[in-house]
Amino acid sequence: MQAIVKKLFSLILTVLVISFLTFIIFSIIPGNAALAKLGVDASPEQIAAMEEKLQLNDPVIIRYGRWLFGALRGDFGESLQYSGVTVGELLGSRLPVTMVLAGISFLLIVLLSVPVALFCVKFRDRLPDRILTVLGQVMMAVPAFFLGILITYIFGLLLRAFRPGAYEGLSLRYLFFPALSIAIPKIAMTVRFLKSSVRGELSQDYVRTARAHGASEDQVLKNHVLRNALIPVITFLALVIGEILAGSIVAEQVFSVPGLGRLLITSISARDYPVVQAIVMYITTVVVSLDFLVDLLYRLVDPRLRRGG
Amino acid sequence: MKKSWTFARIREFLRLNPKILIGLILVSFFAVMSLIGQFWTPYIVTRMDASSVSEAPSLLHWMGTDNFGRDVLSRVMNGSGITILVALITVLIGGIIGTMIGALTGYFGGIVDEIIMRLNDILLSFPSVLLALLLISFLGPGTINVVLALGILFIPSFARMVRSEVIRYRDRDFVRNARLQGIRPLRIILIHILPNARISILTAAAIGFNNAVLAEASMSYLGLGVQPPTPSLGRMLFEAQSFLLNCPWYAIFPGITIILMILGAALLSEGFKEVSGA
Amino acid sequence: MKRSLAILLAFGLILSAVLTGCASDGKKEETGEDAPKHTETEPSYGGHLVYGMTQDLVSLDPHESTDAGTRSVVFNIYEGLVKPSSSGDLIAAVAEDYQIDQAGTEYVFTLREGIKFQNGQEVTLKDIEYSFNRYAEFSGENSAFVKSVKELSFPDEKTVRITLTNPDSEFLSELTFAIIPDGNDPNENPIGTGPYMVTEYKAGQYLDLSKNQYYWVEKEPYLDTVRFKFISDVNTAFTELQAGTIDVLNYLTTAQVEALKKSAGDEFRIVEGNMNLVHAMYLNNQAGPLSDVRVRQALCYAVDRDAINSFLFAGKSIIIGSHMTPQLPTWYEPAAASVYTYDVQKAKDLLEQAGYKDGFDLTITVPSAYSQHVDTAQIIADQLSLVGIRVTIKQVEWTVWLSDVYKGRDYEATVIGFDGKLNPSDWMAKYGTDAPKNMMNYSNAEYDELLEKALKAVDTEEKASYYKQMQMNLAENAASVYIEDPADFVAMNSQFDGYVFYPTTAWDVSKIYQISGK
Amino acid sequence: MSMDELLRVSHLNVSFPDDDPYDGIEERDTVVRELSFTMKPGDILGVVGESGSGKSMTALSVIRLLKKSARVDSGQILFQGKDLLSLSEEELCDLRGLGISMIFQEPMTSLNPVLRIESQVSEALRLHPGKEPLSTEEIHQKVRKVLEDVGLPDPEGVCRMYPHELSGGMRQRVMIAAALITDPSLLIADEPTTALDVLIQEQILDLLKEIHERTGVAILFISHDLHVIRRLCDRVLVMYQGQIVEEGETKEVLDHPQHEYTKTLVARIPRVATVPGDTPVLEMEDVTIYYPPRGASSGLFRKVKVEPYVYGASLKLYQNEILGIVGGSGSGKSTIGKVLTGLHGIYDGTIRLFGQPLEKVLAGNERPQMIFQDPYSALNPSHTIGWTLMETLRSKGTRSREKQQEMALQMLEEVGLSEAIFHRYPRDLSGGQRQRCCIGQALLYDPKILIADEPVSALDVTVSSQVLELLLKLQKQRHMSMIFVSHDMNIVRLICHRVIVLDHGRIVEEGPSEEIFAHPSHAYTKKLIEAAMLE
Repeated sequence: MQAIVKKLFSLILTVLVISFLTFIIFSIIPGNAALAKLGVDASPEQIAAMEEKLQLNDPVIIRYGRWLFGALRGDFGESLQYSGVTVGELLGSRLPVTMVLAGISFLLIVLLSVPVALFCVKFRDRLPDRILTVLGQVMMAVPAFFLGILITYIFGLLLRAFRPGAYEGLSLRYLFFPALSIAIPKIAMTVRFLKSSVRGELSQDYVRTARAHGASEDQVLKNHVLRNALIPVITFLALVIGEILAGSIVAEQVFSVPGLGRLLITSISARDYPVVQAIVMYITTVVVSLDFLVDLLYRLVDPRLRRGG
Repeated sequence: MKKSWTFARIREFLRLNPKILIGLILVSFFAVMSLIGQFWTPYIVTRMDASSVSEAPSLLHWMGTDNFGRDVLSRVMNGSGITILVALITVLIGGIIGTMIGALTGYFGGIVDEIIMRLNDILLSFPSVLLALLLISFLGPGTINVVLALGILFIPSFARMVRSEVIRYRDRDFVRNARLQGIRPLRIILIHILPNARISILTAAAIGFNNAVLAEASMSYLGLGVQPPTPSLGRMLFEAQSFLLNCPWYAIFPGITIILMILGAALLSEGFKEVSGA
Repeated sequence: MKRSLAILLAFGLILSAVLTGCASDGKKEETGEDAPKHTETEPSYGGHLVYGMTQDLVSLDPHESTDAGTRSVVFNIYEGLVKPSSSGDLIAAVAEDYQIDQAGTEYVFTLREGIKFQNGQEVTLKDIEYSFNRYAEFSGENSAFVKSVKELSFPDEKTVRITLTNPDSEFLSELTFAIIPDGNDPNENPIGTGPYMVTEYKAGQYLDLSKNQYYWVEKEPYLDTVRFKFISDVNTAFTELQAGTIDVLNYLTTAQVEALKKSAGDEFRIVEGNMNLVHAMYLNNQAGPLSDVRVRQALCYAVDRDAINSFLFAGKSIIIGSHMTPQLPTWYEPAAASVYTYDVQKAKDLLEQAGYKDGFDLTITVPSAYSQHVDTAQIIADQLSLVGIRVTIKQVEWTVWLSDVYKGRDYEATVIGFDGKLNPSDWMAKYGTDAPKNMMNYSNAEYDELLEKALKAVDTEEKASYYKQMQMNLAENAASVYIEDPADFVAMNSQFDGYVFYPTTAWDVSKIYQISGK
Repeated sequence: MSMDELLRVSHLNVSFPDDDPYDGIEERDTVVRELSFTMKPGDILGVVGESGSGKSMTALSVIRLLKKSARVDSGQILFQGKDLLSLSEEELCDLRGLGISMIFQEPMTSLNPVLRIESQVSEALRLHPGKEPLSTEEIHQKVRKVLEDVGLPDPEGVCRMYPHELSGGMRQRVMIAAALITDPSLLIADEPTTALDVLIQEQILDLLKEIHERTGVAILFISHDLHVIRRLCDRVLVMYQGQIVEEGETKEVLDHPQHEYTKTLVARIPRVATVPGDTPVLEMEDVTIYYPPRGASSGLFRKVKVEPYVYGASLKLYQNEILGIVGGSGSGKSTIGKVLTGLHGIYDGTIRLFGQPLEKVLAGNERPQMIFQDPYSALNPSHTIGWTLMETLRSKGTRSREKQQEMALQMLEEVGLSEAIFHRYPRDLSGGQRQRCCIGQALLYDPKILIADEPVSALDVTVSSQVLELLLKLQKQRHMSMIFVSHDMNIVRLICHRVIVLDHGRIVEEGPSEEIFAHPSHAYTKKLIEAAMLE
């Protein structure tokens, strides 16, 4: 219980520190929302009026305080770039998209990497393993945006498996492809990690015990090794979720998916700090809570960490 | 019994581990190619030529020319040097600072360790793209600033890795032994503990190198990477995307170079890991 | 990734098109062997069109100052008392007719008979008054608009009279401000008199329009529904065009045009026009070596404008030599384009005279989002290296460009394109010594004097001659390195026709129709 | 072959590829050479030898669990008439756990950490269902029964536990239960007591003996410990470098060794030869030593709560004296050494060295030095032995490199190592050589007090007596006082002048070693001495 309270406390602290840092950075970097909105056609007078309207002239601390006060009551303010749209509305429409996208990517990663890794372990150091290993290396060496472009060209334009840009509603079929572009390098990473984890477990003493009990190679893998090997993979997958979120920024851009990532990039460029604040806080909360979740999961799968008998 | 690195031994060593051999061949090939590319290229790297725009690979231009009539081979030779340089310095900055932080906090522990690691976690949970973006907006664009921003981004993961290594060795008997001989903590960390973490650090550096190459490419996608007309592999790939259908060679050659370079570094690190028995 | 915004805003601002009156000039060309000739196609009614744009919509409020892309879109929703035509004239819109008195200070408009808003409500003088006041408020107390107007009055139920303090032949173009219903907030509920009305707006995603059944132009518009789709990135947009997700896309690169011809020759028609902007390497006239006129002239000699045109626009751009688009022939001075020729030796001589025999270091700041500016900077960098000038290119975010270069004037050189309205002062006033938009820091007494005269002149010919002299002044003093009015390649799905270029910021979808039988 | 033979191994040869990755020469090390022996049902056969003698390889080849890289080059293994070497992997799986079972040295790592005890104990049963598979309930009953048989209290509760919730001895009992649940005819026990505490060792041996008497299972018992072998086995094989050098009745072989190697194996532990002075070099008065607070951050939020390791200990160490500290694991015997060397600083009470407070001594150059249990962990793996030795001199203030090198080489000679060792890395050395290096390193510091924390318990018997001899010799030459921490009563009795017995952090007995061993007064001491099976 105390551990949970402590974790919760540090979660809140982390989110606060990050929101403050983002705020500060945003006030330091050049450019502001008024300029971004008005562009080169506005007179200095109009820019000043807009800055006034968007309350950009107040000191950072006051603006942060105002923002924080609102945020604590669940009011994240209005978007600066889209007049009359609240941050809540924006996030409400974008969040589900990114969640589904991330969900599909995660499923792809988990569903594909476990069998592939086991396959590689079964054929370790033989041809199928080597081919998959090299393939994995190549997949990890392709820059994310380029992989997205390649998938668009191949599946979108050549095979016509989906229509690039024709995203409407929560179309799983459409989201599959950006999810694939996010998942591919992560699958390669996960397979590599799982493989080395399984190999490490295979050299453990308990494997010898199981074999002494008469378990066959497959039974050893299935009944003994996999569960132990998956424990460190939990942490790894939690990290991967963080990276999926980062990856969705690029994928959403390349595939024209109206998700959080695209909104984040747009909002940074437009210096729309209420939106950026909200998204950053969301991402931070997700990442930090994942950390928390991993702790709990560990307790679940690893009896050594359970308290008491 | 004595192991000295005679030529014959190195040969045997390489024969035993094909990963190292292939990795070494790849890495040295690109290292030499890019080194040459800094001093001599078949054509001037940034020279445009309206009379030879978008030519397919030929004897004159082995990798073809781009939409400004620049020789792709020359740009790949020179650009891979820039890419390697960016990646190396990035890893050096992240590696050295991260290692120092991780080693000190790991060895001494306590409240400072707690605070720094908390900060570290915060940085790690911050979306890296966002951080890079903000850092570049803050520092301004340019190759040096890209390297700085990426280097800073790399610090936390190094710090975390080195810290856990140091903690692993901190309570080993040989470190205790050094302590009870009155050796100063800094010397214990630097001379007694860190050499033992070298394989982990090298591996992390190789992975970091690869990530840096990819990160530089992503930065180019954002327009924040190495500034044109200086070529970098990531930037070339980015510029090539409009021409994928018409002139695929803009993308293919830098793409293959990136892949093989990363493959080489990855093989090398895996090979070393295997040989060291880790 | 952050291209997005970039492209969002930058595109619009920068590229935006005040465009060639080419439709009327017969300048519009069509390419693609199989593309049917414009004249041969039969319009049909109904249909749905998706118009791709690589930027976001800034606002649906027509009175707010926004970027060119946004103005191009809202052109279809709102109209003023008058509106620009594709030939570059101002034609009556909400007003049916107008008269200007001899002195040029009194403008009298007659309201169009039976004109209605998109919600079916008739337009009244109250609406005009509300819109007028709202526009004045948004423009600010010191704006030219507010300063010029002496009085707004309504002599009768159908008549609007605007009295000016001084005669101003350019004033009419201000009266394109949108007429909206009394008390209406366009951000909440956008309503105008334009051919299309807003049905749905998803911030950052799309704007859905449907036909205004009360529209006053007979037989227009043709299409039932139109969607403006906001796409984050030029390359993504092009992919969507190829996939058939969008039907129209502006500002294709020559590489994209080539690719399209090769892969899908008869699926698309390419319409060529001009972007109607002054694409130039703008110089900070007070920065280091650039304060010396000889150095600036040397730059003009050293930059090969034709090479840029052929690399980036397949030679289809119009080379210019000063700050005015050729699409406004009344004000344009063609002689400015030939003040400099590409001459490396001359450039070197001038540099030597100025004391920069070994060249100097020059930083060109460009907004990273728009690849054509970055590419132009690359080409210039290569060309300048031949005269010994060592160029560093510094790409910045659009917002940073606005704050550092445009507002802060902290730069040496930048590559960008400026658009303008139909009135010449909108283009040229920014070079006045004290002009708030003078980011070039240009200061020339003769120019200031000419500008003052030009603004006061009532007679078009007299006015034009001042503006032409000003253009020569800019060229001779090499205020910046003017390059071209870039070609605009528009790709359109070949089942549609009727694309019209405007000399101002407008993507007029009311003239676009689905070809009968397709 | 006759039916009363359970196992016949003949002319077995097993080899490994040369495991040195640095010299690429393809050659194989033969680890078992021409091995032959037989076992009858119900036999207990001991195999004794030091590490690397091939005794574990022999056991693993019988159950065919050798690593993939190992290869049986020739020979035959007949189990109940079946040739094990010709069986398929599938047939082997049928045999393992059913006909032949095995238990291992490390009960912690040999159990799967994430599975409950019940499923691990019942595994062999479930893998070999036979003709009439048992129901879940029947299996559960059998598991309970066998857990009860191996002497675990509350078998029902143990069923639901995970390995980490059990103590080492209990885990080994669980291992034995899992091995015996199918009533195998042969149990292979590979050093089953080595990792356990003395007292627990004793219990496990009793258990094995009892099970053997009850079930009549044959046991192939592998150990390096002569006492254990003597205790349990009828017959013994002595292995040396992959070969059997001696074989026969246990008592006969151990009491009258014929082969040279066996003789060194049973060689006597050296005896102490110094006479302690009467000036105390170390005085501890009422010293209570605490655990460090758990988790660095916890101090932030709540008051630091510490538990003592050692309660109110008082002791004295005289010049030239060797003081033994004995006790089971967790008795706190190592902690005292850590405090004296400054490795652990949380304590109450007064400690004086050479008449000065401990802290003052620790700040100077007269610190006590320490020899650790695991000589591999005590040497820095990434530096050469020479560097490590010179580093000690450097820390002591010897500046000149020539001087350092000279002294280091001299010390190598003194501890009985060749000069060539100077350039080697710890991984290239054997356990005994490493421990000699550690001793050399400690002595280069020239300490007045040496703390030896189980210095020979990780070493083979023969090596261990050599290292002890070296320690005693150097102690005599250098007039050092020594604290000798050990769990091995045999050694302590012979080399220590005085002994302190620690139990759960409290000194329960103290006195001259002869007296204590002859007339132990405390029950705990008596148990320890009994368990040590002193001759």
